[in-house]
Amino acid sequence: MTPPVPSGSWPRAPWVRRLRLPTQPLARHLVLALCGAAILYAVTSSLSPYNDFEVGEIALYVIALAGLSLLTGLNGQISLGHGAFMAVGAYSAALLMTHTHLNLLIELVAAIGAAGLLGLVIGIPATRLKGPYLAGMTLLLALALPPIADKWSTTFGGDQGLTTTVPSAPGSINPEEWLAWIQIVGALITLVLLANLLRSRYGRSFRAVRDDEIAASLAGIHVARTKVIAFVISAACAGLAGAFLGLSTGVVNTGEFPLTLSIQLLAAMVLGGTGTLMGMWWGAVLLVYLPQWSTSLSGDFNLGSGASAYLATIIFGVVLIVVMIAAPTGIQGGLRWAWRRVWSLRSGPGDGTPTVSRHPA
Amino acid sequence: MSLFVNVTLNGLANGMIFAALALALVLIFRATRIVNFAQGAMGMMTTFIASSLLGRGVGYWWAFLAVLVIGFVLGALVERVLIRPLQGKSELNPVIVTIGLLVVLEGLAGTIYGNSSRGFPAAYSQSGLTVGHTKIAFSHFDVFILVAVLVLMTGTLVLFRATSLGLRMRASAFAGEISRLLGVRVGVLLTLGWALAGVAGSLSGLLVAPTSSFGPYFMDLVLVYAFTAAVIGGLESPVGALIGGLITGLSISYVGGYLGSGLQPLGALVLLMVALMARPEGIFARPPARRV
Amino acid sequence: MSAPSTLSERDGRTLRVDELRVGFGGVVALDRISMSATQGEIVGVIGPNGAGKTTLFNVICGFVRADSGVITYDGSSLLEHHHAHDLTELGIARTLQGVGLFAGLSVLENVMIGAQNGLRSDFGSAMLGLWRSSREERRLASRAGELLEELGVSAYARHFPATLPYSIQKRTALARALIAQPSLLLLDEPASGLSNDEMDELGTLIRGLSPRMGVLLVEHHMDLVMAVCDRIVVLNFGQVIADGTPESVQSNPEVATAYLGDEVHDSVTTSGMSENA
Amino acid sequence: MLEIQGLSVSYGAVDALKSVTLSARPGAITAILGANGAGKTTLLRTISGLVKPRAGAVRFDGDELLGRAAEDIARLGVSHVPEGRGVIAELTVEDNLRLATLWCMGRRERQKAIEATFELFPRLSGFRRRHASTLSGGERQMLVLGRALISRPRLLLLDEPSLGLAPLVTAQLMALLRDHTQGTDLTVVLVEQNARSALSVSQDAVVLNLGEVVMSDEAAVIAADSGLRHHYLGF
Repeated sequence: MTPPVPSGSWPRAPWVRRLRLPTQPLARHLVLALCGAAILYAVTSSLSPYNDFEVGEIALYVIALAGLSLLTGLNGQISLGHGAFMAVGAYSAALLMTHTHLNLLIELVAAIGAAGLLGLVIGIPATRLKGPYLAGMTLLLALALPPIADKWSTTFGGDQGLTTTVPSAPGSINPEEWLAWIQIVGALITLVLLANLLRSRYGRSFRAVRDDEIAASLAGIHVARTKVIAFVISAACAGLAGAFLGLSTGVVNTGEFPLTLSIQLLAAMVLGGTGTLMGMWWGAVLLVYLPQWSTSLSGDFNLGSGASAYLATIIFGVVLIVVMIAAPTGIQGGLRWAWRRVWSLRSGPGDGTPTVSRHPA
Repeated sequence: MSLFVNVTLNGLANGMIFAALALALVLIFRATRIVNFAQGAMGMMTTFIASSLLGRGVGYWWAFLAVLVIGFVLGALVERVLIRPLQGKSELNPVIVTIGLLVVLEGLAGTIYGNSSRGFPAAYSQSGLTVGHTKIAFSHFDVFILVAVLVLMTGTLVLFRATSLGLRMRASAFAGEISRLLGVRVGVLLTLGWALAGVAGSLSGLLVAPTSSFGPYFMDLVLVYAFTAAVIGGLESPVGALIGGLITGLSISYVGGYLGSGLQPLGALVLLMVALMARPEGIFARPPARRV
Repeated sequence: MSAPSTLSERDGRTLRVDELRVGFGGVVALDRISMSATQGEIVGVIGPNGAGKTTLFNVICGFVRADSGVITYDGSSLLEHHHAHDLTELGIARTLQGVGLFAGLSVLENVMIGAQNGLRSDFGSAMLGLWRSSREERRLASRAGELLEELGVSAYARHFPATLPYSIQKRTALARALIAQPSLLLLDEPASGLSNDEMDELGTLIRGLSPRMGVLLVEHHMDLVMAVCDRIVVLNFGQVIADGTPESVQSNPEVATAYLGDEVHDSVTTSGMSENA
Repeated sequence: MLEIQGLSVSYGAVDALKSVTLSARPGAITAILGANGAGKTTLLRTISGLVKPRAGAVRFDGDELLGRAAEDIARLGVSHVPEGRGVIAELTVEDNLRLATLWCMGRRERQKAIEATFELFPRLSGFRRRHASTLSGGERQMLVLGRALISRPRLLLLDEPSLGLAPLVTAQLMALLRDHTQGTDLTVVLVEQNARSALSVSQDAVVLNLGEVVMSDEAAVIAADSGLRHHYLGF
């Protein structure tokens, strides 16, 4: 990925200047998360149960995409196999649900841990690999893991898969909204934690290693360790997302985690804006709604039911190609650019106001 | 014992196919430092075209030939339209573009030809040969695979070693800038490398299709096996691709024969990881000089 | 930048290179060279292209393995189990040829990177965004800011390096090395790409470092080397051909020959090429 | 005749060449001297089309070179020997030579040219089928020089041919260059750090400093000027 185009001057709207966010990372990100939570609460409580279900799905994809964005955009490591980490998370949580009666929280932590562990196993050799090699290895990972569940079908439920159970909703809240909220809270917590991390020395080390490994090591950064940490965090995020996906679908089977999922995650991440966290909301919205739009689109053009299943795939593929050749900053980058344009037009040319460092969160 | 013999023979035939696709990856990688993850999907697409031609009554060998030519053109087209604009950008960009091409081609194939897997004819009988009184898991078609891939490999080696075109191609792959200073049109030769890779990829598609569930995704696994093969072979040399192909083919054939076919991709993953841990740039590759 | 309080403890740290030999394939890059640099001393390493200067730096930093010989810093060996990322803990910092800045980090962040090894807060507190972590971050940022101020580039703290004039980038790279308060600084062609005026300023800057740290300076601009160095080591074909004060190096005819070469007399013919090459 | 006017080149924020004007005449060697980083290599790379300049003009025998692709400039008869002995290490000695002739010669003529090169450098003829990677530094320099001359160029650009060579080999190389240029219409631009040996075989010389031409005269005049030593050694 080309490093983000330096922003130069980024004038802010006057009201933004007045509305100061706290500078302490936790406080700052909590405020943002609470604002997000308030908006999402308003959204979910006004929507139908089915739409709530979709909002929950968006939230879970945000988790996976944020992890991927950190890995690829900020640390320069590519993964074509994030679906595999989601599968590990989903199966781990589902196995615990089938065989034990633990708290959902513990099941989620187990999913995060299991996926993180696989991230460690893959991440250690990955430290020695350059782009194409790592891409090939993770591509193979995405194809290699799902058949294992078919091989030991008594444990993993074979084609039927494992069923998951959502904890019953308190009070009169409908189950879809309750699940959506579990997933939204998970997403917001993940984003807050990642945003904190990226504003610390770890975030700086990730980017430094991405830009120049030799200079990073001379600055005292343990390059290999930094890359493994990024990989584990990213895999752990995918694990949590996988566990949530299992909750959404109600059943975990290998059909949920084809290679296409991994590639769609990559496409959504690239389109949202590689290396950003907030841009992942755009990517997740696309992941959830693009298949629906393409179905209705192919209906409009009478392409037949066979075509509709593939139209979304084609669009994702075209998006990957076009974004890479024409606009490597994705939607979030495009919005930032447009925002800057609007305000630099307002404040007039030659406005040399202090520039603002572009934080990734 | 007979299981071992059959599994070995099967691995040999598969290994040759992986070698053909690995050769395609090598041709591109050594000239442009790009792994074309869409190589398998390009082979898938051309095989579907072959299937259409056969459906319209074109003779098998005419279709075979036509598809190799189409593979050549497709390879050149991809290089010119999609890869050339990425020159000078980060090494992750081509990875993502070729992945994008992979899903576009699979989506197109699914849209045009449907998802259900269909049959694809083999050039020769697929029933096992009889040696003495026992039937072995090696058919006339497997012999054809062996011969076809060996012809491809030999052709590539002759091209590289014995022709001035091959000399230009090697020179521009090893030292693009110096070659340009010697009047070599490096840009054209890079396109030619992609085009030849397209031929090798098409051939592998034609050889895989009869023995697999021929559909939009039938080359996915073949591609990652070929990638494993190419990496073991060092991603630089055609001979390495052949050796890597055989190692990979045999390994996953043994995994499939003794542990179950579902574990074959995992076997390949372990093989790839071991190979990469041992020598991150491939077993047969020269160690890279460190630049500071 | 304020002088480190522990100066007296660190006083007299010495880099010693003893009989160091490095070969690439059949080519000998460094042929049993010996030299030293002590804290407070500015030592220039010069020589024509390909003499082995950068190789020497790369061995010290652990990027290139030595065939034989010894390198110690302050008594501890730099050759065994040694990685580049351990250098900062030993008090050694290095700038790279060109600038070696991180394109995706602002100037301020580029400088902060140089000293973040010394931070105490752990992964957990960073992820939770606790005060412990953020307070340390703020202190580091203000230290980096002060250093940029001293080097006269604080106006660019929030810019990204690629958009800035080369001399600003060079200063940022220097600041990144200095913020770790090294006792030995390796400067690899700090003056390349600078104008004459900028080079003079750089010279003053380097001189100002000398009581606090030892400086090893690889540089092609002789005016600068002669003006700032206490001692100069001259390499040619991987060997030390001179080691002494600028004056002694200037009057050494071997040094002039290394740079300017010998005249080709009319008697030299090409027929000898086949035997002697 | 090579004529360069007002040539300026920048790499990002760095000005590598600042309005450089110079010329080189046929049948003579023009030495380009200067300390490392003076812009010598950039100058050659711009002439041969590897670097796009910001401004200026480069004309060779009336043809404007700027804006042409490097391979097209090579086909105009410009041979550029890049820094660091640009042999293609993976090819054999003979293939290295053959590669340079592919665009300009037929099979028979090519074989003759290769034999002629081996006569010029008898030492190489024993290594025909050896990979160039096995050659010593001096042998590699012979190979690149032979490869540059085999296509009978009209303009030869040499970038630090003496780099890393023992003084005697350097002297022989320079003498060969001198003998090869005299009485022909070959234009040679010789970039060197090794100033004394370069000047002793050159007719003209240009000294660059920080991307600017600071001296430009006959080689003998510059050799006698104490300013040269100053530009190199600072004293």
